Amino acid sequence: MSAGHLPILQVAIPLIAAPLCVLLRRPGLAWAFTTLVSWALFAISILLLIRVLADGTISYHLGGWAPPFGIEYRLDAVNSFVLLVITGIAAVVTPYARQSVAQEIAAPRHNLFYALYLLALTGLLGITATGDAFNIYVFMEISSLASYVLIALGPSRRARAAAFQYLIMGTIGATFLLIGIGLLYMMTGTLNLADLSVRIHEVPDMRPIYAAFAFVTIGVLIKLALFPLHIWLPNAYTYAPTAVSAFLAASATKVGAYVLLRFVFTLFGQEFSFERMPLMEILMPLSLVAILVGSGVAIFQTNLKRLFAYSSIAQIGYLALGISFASTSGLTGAIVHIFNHAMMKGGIFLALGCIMLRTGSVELSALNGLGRRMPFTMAALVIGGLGLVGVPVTSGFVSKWYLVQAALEADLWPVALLILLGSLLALIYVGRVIEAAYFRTPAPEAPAYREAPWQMLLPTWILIAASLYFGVHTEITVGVAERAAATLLGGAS
Amino acid sequence: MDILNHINYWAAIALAAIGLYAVVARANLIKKLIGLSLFQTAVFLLFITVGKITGGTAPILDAAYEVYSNPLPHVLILTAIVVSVSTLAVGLALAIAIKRDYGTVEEDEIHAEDSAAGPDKA
Amino acid sequence: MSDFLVLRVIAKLLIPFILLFGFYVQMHGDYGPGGGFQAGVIVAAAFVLYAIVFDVKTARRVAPMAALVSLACLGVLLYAGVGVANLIYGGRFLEYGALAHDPAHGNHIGILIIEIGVGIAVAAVMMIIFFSFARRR
Amino acid sequence: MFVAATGIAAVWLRNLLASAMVLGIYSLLMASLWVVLDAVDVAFTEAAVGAGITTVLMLLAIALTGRHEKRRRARPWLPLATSLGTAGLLIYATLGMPAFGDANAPAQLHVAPYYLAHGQAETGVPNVVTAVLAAYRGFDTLGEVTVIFTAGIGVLVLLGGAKRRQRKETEPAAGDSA
Repeated sequence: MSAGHLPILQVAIPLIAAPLCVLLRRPGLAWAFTTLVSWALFAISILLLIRVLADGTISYHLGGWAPPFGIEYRLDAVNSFVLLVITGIAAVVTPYARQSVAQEIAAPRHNLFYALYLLALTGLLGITATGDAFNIYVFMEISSLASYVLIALGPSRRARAAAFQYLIMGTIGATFLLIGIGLLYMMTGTLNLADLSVRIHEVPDMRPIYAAFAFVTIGVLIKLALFPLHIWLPNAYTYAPTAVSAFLAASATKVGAYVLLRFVFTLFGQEFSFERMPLMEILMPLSLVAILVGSGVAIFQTNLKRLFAYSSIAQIGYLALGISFASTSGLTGAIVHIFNHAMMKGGIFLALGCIMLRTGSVELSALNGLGRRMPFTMAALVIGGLGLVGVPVTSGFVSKWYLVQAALEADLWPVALLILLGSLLALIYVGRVIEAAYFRTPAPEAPAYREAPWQMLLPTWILIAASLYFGVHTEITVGVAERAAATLLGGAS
Repeated sequence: MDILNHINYWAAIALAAIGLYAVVARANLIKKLIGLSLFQTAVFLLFITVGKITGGTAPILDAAYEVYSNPLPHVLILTAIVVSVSTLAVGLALAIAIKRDYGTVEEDEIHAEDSAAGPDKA
Repeated sequence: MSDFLVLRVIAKLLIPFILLFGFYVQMHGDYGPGGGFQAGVIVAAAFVLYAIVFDVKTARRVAPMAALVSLACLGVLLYAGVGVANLIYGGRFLEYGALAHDPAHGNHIGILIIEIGVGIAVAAVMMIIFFSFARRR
Repeated sequence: MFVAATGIAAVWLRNLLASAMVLGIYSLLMASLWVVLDAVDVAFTEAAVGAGITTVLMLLAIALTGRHEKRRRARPWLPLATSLGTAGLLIYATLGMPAFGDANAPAQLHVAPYYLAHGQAETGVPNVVTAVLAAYRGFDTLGEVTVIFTAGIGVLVLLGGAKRRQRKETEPAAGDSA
C-alpha cells in the first residue's frame, strides 16, 4: 500500500475501526484503540495537507472507476484543511474522553459509545473528502445518526428530547439536500461535483437549478444551524455528554460550513450564487442576526454549556458572514475561523468537562471561587472565552480582523460595526464567567474541589495553546486559508 | 408547458407536502415519524419518476429488450430507503426512551414537564 | 405466546421457505431483482415471524443478542475487508477487478462477497432492532 | 391515486395503530407504483422494508408508547407555510423539467447509458442496478451498510441498558441535575 491510498484510508480506517471497537468489548481497550485510530487519522490528514499544498488537487477514484461513473475523492486546499481540523479535534478529544465518559455514561456500553463516536467521525470525514453529491448525503446520514444517539446518551432525560428534535430537523434538512441533489441530477445526468459544476451551466431551463440551489442551501443551513434554523442546537449541546458536546461543537458545524462553501462556490459557482441568486442578501442579514441574537441570549444563560452553545450560534453567524462577502478576505476569514473556532470551542467545552467532573455541575453558580481551586481549568476557560470575544493575541482576533477587513472592502461599515458590537456582547458573557470564577467567594459549605486530572487538563490546554499560538503565528493558518479561498473563488469562474 | 406531462411529479409533491405538514404540525412524536416517512417516500417517488423512459423496461439486461429505464436513480433510492428505515428505527427507539423517561410522547406535555421540573438545569 | 394452532402450523411450514427464499434472493441478485439487502430483510422477517407467532424468548435463545452484534460487525467488516484486500492486491479501495486475473471475473467475485456482507449485516441489525423493541414489553 | 388517499389517511387518523397500518398499505401501493415505473429492485425493497419491517417496528413502538394521539389546539400557520413553501418551490422546479418518460432528458443521456452499455462486460452482472450498486457506486453501498450498522448500534445503546437507567430516572429532579 503506497501513499497514494491515503485519501481513502482517511475514511476507511475509522469505518473499519468502529465494528472492531464493538467486538473489543472491554471499555479500556476500546478507548485505547479509538485513541490510536484518531492519532493515525491526524497523521494521515497532515500528510495529505502537505501533499495537496505541494502538488495541488488529489483525485482518488474509488473502485478504480473513472469519474463521473464511479465515486471520486477529491482533495484540494479547502477540504484537506477541514480534514486536518476534524482529525486534530478528534485526536485531542478522544484521549480526554475516557474519564469524562466514565463519569457520565454507564459502563457496559462504553465500547458501543466509542464505536458510535468513530462512526460520527467517519461520517464527517466522508462528507469532507468526497467529490460526489450523493456520497455527501450518505455520509451525512452516518454522522447524523451517530450524533443523535451520542447526544441522547447525556445524563439528563432532556438529552433524549433534544436528540429527537435534532433527529426531526436533521432528517428534514438531509431530505431537502436529497431533493436538491435529485433536481441537479435530473437536469445534468451526473452526481460528480466537478462534472456538475461544468454541466450545470449548460442546462437549457434553469428553473429546476434555482430550486435545487434553494433546497441544498436550506438543507445545509439546518445542519449548520444558522439562525433561524438553529433551534435544535442549544438543547443538543447542553444535554449531550460533555465529550460529545466538545467534539460536535468543534467539528460538526464546521463540516456544515464546509459543505455550504463547496456547494456555493465549487458547484454552483460564485457568479451563479451571488449574482443570479440573492445569496448575499439572504445570508448576510441572517448571519448578523445570528451574531447578535446568539450573543445576546448567551448573556442571560446560567447553564454554562447552554451559554457556550448560544455563543456557538453567534460564531456560526461569523462563519456565514464571511461566506456571504464572497471576497478573498471574507472567505479567508471564514476558513480561518473554521480552524480557530474549532480550537477555542473545543477547548472551552473540554474545560467545562473538567468542571463537570469535579463539581458535578456546569451552572454558573458552581464556578464561584473556582479560579483558586482549579486554576488551570479556569485559566483555559477564560482564555478560550477571550478568544471568542476576539481579544488580540488570541486566534479569535485573527478571524475577526479578516471579517472586518472584508466588510470595509465591501464598503459595508455598518456590518463592521455590528461585528464589533457582537464582540462587546461576547465580552459581557465571558465577563460573567470571569466574575464568578475569580471575584466571588465559594459558598462556605462547598467542598474544596481539586484540580482536574492531567489526562483531561492536557488535551484542554493543547487546544487552548493552539488557539493562542495561531493567534500570534498566523502564517500557517492564514496561509492555507488564503490558498483555500483562492481555490474556491478561482474554481468558480 | 404541457401540464399532463408533469402530473406524476405533482402527485409526488402533494404527498411530500402532506408528510412535511404532519412532521411540523403534529405534537405526537410517533405521528411526526410517520409524517417524516411519508415525506421521504414521496421524495423517492420523485427520483424514480426521473428514471422512467417511456417504453423502457427494468434495467436487467436481456437480449429481448432494447430500451431500459435509467438504473442510477434506482440505486440511489435503494440506498435512501435504507437510510430512511435506519432513521426511523433510531427515531422510534428515541420515542420509546422518551416515553420511559417522561411518560408521554406528546411534544407539548414534554415541554410542560420540562418547565415544571424547574428552570433549565443541566 | 399465541395459542392458535393454525397459525403455528402455517408459520412452521412457512419459515423454512422464507429462509430459503432469502438465500435465493441473496444469490440471485446478479440476475434478477434482489441482493444482499433484500435477502437480509427477508431472513430477519423469518425470525420476526417466529418470534411473533411463538415466543420472543425462544426466538432470542435461537439468536442471542451478543451473537447478533458480532454478526453485524462481521458483515460490515466483510464488506470493508474486500476493500482492504483490493488495496493489498494492488488495486484501489473496492476495486474488485484486482481480485482475479480477469477484471470482469474479479468484479463478479467481489460483488458476491460484498453482497453476502450486506446480507449478514442487514439481517443481524434488523433482528437487533426488533429484539430491542420487543424486549421492553 | 390510491397512494395519495392512503398517504392522507395515514396523517389524518388519530388512532396511531390504524395510522401505522395505513402507512404499510401506502408503502405496498408505492411498491407497485415502482414496478410500473420499472424500478423492480426498489419495489422489492420497499415492499420488504416499508410494508414489512417498518410496520412491525411501528406497531411495537406504538404498543410501548400508547396508541392514541391527543388532540391539541391547532396552530397550523407555521407547518402550513413550510409545506406549501416546499411544494411551491418544487412545482416551480417541475415547470422547467423535461417531460415524464422522455428518453432524451439530460438524466438519461450522460452517465446512465454507460452503465447500460458497459455494465455487463465490466462486472459480469446482467442486473445493471446490482452492477451500479455494488461496483460503480460500491462505496455508497458501504456507506449504506454503515448507516444501518449505526442504527443497529444506536438502538442497542438507547434501549439496551434500560433497566439500570430507569431506576435513576424515576425521580426527574435527580435525573435533571445530574
